[in-house]
Amino acid sequence: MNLIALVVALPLLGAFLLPVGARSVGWVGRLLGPALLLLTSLVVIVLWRDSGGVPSHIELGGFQPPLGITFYLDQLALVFALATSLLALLLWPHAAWRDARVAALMLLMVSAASGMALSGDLFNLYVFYELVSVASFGLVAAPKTGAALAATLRYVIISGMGTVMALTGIALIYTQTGTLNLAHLTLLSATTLDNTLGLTAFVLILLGIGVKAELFPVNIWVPEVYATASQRVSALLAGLISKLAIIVIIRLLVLLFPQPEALTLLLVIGALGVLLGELAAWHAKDFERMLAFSSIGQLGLVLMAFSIPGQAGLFAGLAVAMHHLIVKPALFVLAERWSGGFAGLAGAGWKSPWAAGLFILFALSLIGVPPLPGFWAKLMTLLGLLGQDNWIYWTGAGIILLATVFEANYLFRFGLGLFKAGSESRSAKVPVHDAGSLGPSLILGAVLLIATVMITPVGNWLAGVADQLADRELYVTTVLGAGRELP
Amino acid sequence: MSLLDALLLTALGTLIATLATVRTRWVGYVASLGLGLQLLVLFLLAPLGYGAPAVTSGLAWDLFGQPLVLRYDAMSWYFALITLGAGLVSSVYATGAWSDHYRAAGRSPGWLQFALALNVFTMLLLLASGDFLSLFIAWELVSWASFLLMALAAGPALKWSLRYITYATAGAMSMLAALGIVFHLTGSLNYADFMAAVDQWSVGLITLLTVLFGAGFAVKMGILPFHLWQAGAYAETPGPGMAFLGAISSRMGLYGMMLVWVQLIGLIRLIEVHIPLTFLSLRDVLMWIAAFTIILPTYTALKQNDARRLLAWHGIGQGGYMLMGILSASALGSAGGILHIFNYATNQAVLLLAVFAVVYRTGTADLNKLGGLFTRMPLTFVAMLVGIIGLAGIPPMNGFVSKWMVYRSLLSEGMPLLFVASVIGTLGTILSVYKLIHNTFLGQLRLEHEPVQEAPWSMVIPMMVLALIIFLTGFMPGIVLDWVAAVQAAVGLPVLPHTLGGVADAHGGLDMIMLVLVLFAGFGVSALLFYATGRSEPVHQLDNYAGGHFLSADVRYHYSDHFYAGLMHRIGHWYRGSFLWFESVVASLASFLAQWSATFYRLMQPALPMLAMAVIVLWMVS
Amino acid sequence: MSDLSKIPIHTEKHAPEEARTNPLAGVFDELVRFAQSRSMYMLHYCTGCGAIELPPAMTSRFDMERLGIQPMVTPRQADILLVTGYVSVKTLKRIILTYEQMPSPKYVIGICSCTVNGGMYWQSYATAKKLSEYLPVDLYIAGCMPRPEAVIEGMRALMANIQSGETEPWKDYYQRYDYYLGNQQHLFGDNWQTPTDVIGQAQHYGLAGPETEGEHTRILQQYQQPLVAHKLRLK
Amino acid sequence: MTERELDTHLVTILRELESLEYRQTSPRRVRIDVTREALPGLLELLKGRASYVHLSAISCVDWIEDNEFELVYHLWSYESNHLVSAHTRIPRETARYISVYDLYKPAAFFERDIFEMFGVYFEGSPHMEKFILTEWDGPPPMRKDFDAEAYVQETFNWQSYHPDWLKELEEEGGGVAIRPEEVRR
Amino acid sequence: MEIGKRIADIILMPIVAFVIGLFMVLMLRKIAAKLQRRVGPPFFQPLIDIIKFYSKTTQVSHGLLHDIGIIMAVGGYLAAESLLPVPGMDGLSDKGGIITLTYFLMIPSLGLALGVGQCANPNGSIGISRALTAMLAYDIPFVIVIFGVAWHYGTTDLSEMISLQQAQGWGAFEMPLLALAGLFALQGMMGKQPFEIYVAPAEIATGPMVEMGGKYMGGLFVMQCFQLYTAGVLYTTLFLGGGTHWLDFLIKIFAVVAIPMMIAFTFPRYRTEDMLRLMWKWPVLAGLLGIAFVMY
Repeated sequence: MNLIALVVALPLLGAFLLPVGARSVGWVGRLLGPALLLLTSLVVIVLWRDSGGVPSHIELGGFQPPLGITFYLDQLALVFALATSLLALLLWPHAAWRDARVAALMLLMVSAASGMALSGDLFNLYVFYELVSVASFGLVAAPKTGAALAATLRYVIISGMGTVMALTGIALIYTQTGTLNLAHLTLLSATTLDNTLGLTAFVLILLGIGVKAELFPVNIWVPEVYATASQRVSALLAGLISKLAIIVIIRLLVLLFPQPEALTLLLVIGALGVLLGELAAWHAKDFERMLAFSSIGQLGLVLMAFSIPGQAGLFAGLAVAMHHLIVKPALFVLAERWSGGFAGLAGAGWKSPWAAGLFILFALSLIGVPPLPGFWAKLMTLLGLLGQDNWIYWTGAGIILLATVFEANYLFRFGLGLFKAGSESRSAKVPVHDAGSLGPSLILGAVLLIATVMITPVGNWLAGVADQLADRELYVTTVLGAGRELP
Repeated sequence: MSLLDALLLTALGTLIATLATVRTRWVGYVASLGLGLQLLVLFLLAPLGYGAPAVTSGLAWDLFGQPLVLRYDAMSWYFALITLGAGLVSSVYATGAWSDHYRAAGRSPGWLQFALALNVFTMLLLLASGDFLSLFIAWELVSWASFLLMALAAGPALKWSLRYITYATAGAMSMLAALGIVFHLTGSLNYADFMAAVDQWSVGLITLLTVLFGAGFAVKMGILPFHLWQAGAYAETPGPGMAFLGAISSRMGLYGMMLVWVQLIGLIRLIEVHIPLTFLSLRDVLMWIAAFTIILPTYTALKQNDARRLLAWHGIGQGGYMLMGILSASALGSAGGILHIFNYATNQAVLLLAVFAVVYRTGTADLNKLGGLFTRMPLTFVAMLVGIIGLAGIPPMNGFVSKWMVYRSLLSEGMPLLFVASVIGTLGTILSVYKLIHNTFLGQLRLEHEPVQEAPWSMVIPMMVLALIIFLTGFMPGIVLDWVAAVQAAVGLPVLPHTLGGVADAHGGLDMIMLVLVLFAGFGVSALLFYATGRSEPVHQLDNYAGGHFLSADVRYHYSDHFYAGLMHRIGHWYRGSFLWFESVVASLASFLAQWSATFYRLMQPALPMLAMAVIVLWMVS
Repeated sequence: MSDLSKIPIHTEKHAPEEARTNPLAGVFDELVRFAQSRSMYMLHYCTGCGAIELPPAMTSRFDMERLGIQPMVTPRQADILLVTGYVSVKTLKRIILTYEQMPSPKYVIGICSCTVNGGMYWQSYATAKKLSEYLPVDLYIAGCMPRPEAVIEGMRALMANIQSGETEPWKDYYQRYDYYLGNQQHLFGDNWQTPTDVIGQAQHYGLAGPETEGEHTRILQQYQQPLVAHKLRLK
Repeated sequence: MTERELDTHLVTILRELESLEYRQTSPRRVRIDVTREALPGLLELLKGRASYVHLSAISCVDWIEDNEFELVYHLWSYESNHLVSAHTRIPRETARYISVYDLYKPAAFFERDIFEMFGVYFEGSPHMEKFILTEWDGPPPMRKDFDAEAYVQETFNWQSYHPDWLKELEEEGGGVAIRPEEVRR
Repeated sequence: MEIGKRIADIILMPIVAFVIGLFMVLMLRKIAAKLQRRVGPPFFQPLIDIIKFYSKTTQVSHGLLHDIGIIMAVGGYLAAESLLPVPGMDGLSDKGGIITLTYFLMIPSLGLALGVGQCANPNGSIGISRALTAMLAYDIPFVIVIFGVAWHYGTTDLSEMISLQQAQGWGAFEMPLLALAGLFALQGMMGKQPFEIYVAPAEIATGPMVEMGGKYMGGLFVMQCFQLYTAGVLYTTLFLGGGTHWLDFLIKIFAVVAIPMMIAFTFPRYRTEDMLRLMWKWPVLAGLLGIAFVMY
């Protein structure tokens, strides 16, 4: 059972050994990273098969639960751990092959990310979150262009402030409850955290971790960073890391703060994120910024989905999150060759039809055109939102609908621009996609199509994950063992 | 494996076969064969058109707890018949000579056939929708399929198809909102629960649902506030694609309206809903929208100089007739509206095919660059003549029967202003269709059009078949009226007692057989009188009276530009393009918001969000 | 020149008519000639100064409508072409074009002495002197602008001619087209042509005589290929 | 402004032009003979300083004996209701003269007319082409050396009515309307 | 018998219509003459004109469609006559009501329009575009009148209207405003002076008739007779109780037709836009008021 620790430990170890190994033996530096990732994903798959769907938990270092570091392995955590390593493997940056330091940072980020997914301890979560931030600073600054450095500076300032707020939030909780173990906290939360103080703590943590989850007030850094960083890094950040941050928030929300105000807060922030994100994307002038703003919008949508009370909300949120996890990285990979303003890309569709076809597939799924999974996710969200008798939820649904119209317009303005038959489109300088650059997108596109065909099994599996996530007693009993009744 | 499954599977099969052969030369034949097969299967379903109970499909599956049911009733059979008819004709038209011409122009007819087959498949799916979820899914598929068909001809078509898809997504989103509200109220998405629960709902809720569903369908149908995209988008679609779109694609919106407004909500409820401060009921408001939809597009069509634009604008206008007929809720009126769907589909298809035959031969559809093609393209002229007589609603053709019914019902229902409005629409149609046929076929034949030949047989045969259908259903409207009666029964409207010749009514009925016979008797007698009195000698077009002036072939004396100058002097200043202005206001508002939100991300100092957070925290703590 | 009656008036005799092509005319020839004489439509084309006498002839004092004569605007609807006043060479071209556009049986009345022998413009280089060289003229009404009574008298004489039906000069234009074309070419030059295919019409209605084709028509064919109507064709 | 002051006013103005002949032909009419080169100057002077803004006509006289054409410009002043006719002589063979179109727009029509009828070519006149005599390709008909009657006799055989009393008259040299003694030899 | 009677009606009615039409044309020209203090044409002049046109030797045609146009024009009216009930003969009036008749009257104008279009003469095309605009102008008041009348009698069948009027008195007394609007529409339908801009002889050389000679012009003269007859009979059927026996029927239709003829020859010709303004202002107002009275 405790093989799971390897998932975090091995990449960490690799991260530190890599610079040494690379200097002595050339090929070690290049291949160590992907090999480790392959190993960890194998471990997770094996563990998943053994656990057979039942959540379990392990303590590191033999300490009893309320004290030591605990990992909680339910379906959600395992999925995201697997997703982390697989996506990192798929989107291994080109720079990482050459530069040992970038590879080390990548391994560090992967280990911290999977740690965030698995850990059941509040402070532990904070540590892993901090590690991920640091690693992402290094990766974003890798291109060393002026713009990249400036964007990273803003990003560092905002992340710093975010982590400070998260820390104060955690401290507040600690003062109230005296413990940091999530299971123990869930037991105490009913009594101690159910007041405004608890809510403030939640807000602080929300905004702290929200920086990475691109939530409304704190996502100012997103467009600049994604536009200047290398496309694969921004794919990882937008696709993977932001989802993990949201998972952490949701886990806290479900376990510690079941109050309705928290949900409405999430809804409001999500709605503002969607509205501003989509509007800005409609106004964007080049492909990466459009994708950046679109990811802000999509994450706002994820947040609104999670804000639906009860299991339906979790299910809708997970559906939208998983869908975004697949689509956004693929679009960023497309951006590798199609970077820059729209004018330069006029007619690029004729030169690389496969890439254009993929773009249209992903665009359709983002907008929510029926057979594709994007539609089911958005449908569940909307039905959930419209199911509440509260006018805020209905306005939220309205905003989503309005945003979809803008989304359709700007995505297909770009899509049709690809097929503009202008004279300059035939010229040589229009970027062309070859098989190498399309690899990850093709794989993700295939995953999307498979999901479309097997929509019901995937749907039922996701419902199972959502049930597990919503079940607080299951969490407490597995971590603290039976006998501790839940207040 | 019911017949409905067979139909859907053949449609899917045609789609795949067309996709497989998209690069080859005989993709047209494959597509036409497939569509022909589908029509055959539809004929096997024919009892539906004569009152048989609905046929449900075997392959039902449920998603996330919502059962998806596919079933065909008389209404869907009727619409499917028109869809497949229009699809077959367009696909046959697109094979053969036209496809070589299209390929020579540097585009691939294979993708056009594929888009046509895709459109037909998605429309058959839409017609089979048994509950709200499958309705919405199929609706999205239909709008995206027609988007593909519109965007095929790159160039200006891209701009117009983008505009279409923005309107269509907005419409779909309003339908999705309505879907959500229905799900919230009834807990499920199938029709039975909706019809059961609709009684208890408040007036406001029914109006909201009617408006939301209506907006979605109105966008596709091109009803007034949402009609701006249709003319340009249809005009830019390549040849037979436009004939298909013009004939049936926008009528899917009408199918939706009949399904939701008439069958589910029921017109009686629409009549009961009174708009405060006015004496109008909701139905009256919708009828007035239909009335304005008849007048405004028709008089915009009058000013168009491109034949395709002119006919596309008429598509919107005639849609108003159908809506007016159906909303009149009387047996005669609704039968007129439903019959007009069939009639107008045939008229629009034959007119568009004729226009594209002219474009095939002369290279342009601009009415100021054509003229005198009667002697060079007589069969195309006959097709267009039959089409314009049908479109204008003049006796021997089928257009007259449905328009007569709509007028007769408006008259017996006692709605004078609506009656006058629709007559103004008809007169506008007559004026603009004459401009179409005059500028294209009559008048001076230009020098460069002397060597023009008749369109190839692969294009003339579909036109002649359609012209024959128009005349036959005009001569014996009873054929179609049986299907219409079945549709009325299926949708819950009062059924119209009818004979083969038309409508037998004590206070002024209609018997087309006798009237057409008398008409042709009259023509026979006058022909006899004409040909018995001396031989006439055809003279050259330059041997013309021009006040003593010697006409010469190089001087263009064909009157075509600014055709109704007198009328335009009077109503010219009434064209203010207020809808275009309104659309630009909305667009500029949206772009202003977008600009503001973009600057929000660029200029914002990191400190401000922190400040905001601090404020929230303090507010929380206090 | 004391006694005007002694001056003999020049009249020309023409060949007897051939078989008619119009079955209706064959049945009741008499009625048709009566109708043609009783309903003459006058072409509203004022070529010269004499036309000012026509309005009084039409309005209340003299009222031509009593005789069934109405002014018509286009040559297609008209029967009589009134050539009033001096015929300048430029106007003669338009007169010939209008004459050929009129459906036959058509009649020409030369009003005023200028059409007879050039009148007071006999010395002018620009006017055609004798109208009957270029068009078959039925009737002349002399006078340097004859009064309306004279015009109506002329009309009644024409009605009598039609009623009796023995002289039909309009056939002369088809039968001796070469002679007329020769005079016209002499005046307007060899490339003179009108859009009406007179020879085609003559053959179509069986009015062509031996002198229809001649060396003048050969000159015409050099400059103008006959304007044949656009045939309806499917290929 | 009475004739008296007008007369002196004109004289003072015209003093600037040399070789000018000035004669008062009637109370409201003055005739000025001027050389070929001075005429445009005179017109400009009259138009500019003496309000003769209206050029009512240009007429041409064919002095076949002196082998010259005489051009007469009829100018009218609305202010003083007074007419000036400026005469000048141009050689008959060359028959070319400068156009006054830039001073008086109507001159274009008069000059075209004279060009058609007399064959005098005006340089600078906008429409030096046939307008009225489109059908005529003979010599300019108004010239004295063109004998219209002879042309008519030759082109139109219009006299098919040719009784013997007419033939005698013609032997003595007369036509239908001119008695023999009046016939020019 | 019923079929036999109906066929007899269908054959007889056009002939009756043509004869009465001839006399109406004669009356038209006589009124014109008397107004201008002239003697006016002899008695059989309209018939003689038609015979002369048909007996022309050379008939100028501009192609097959030119011939078909004239055939449609005359044939359309022949068929339309069978819809107009006449004393003793009902023809097909029960098969198609007043709306059908309005549309049947459009066939001749469409046929004429096609024929004139084929003549490739600009005057003709301008004439046709003005004729269609004129139709647009006078059809709106005419349609309002139809609605009012049909709503008042509750039927669109003309013969039923006549029987109703016999019972409850003439339509003109019960619907004075509609009768007034009907007169305006009648003036437009006659195609005579105030509203005949499309046949303006001086301006566009009689518009559509510019290339019509011989039997083509003869056909249009026949059409003119039918046009006057139809206008007269339709107005009497709607407002003056229609024909029960021949004498008062003839008096009524000649009186009805005389009024617009009087107006025709005392008024100059309206321009197209002024005709539209006139036709859409007063008759429409009167008609709508009439409907308001009739319905409520």
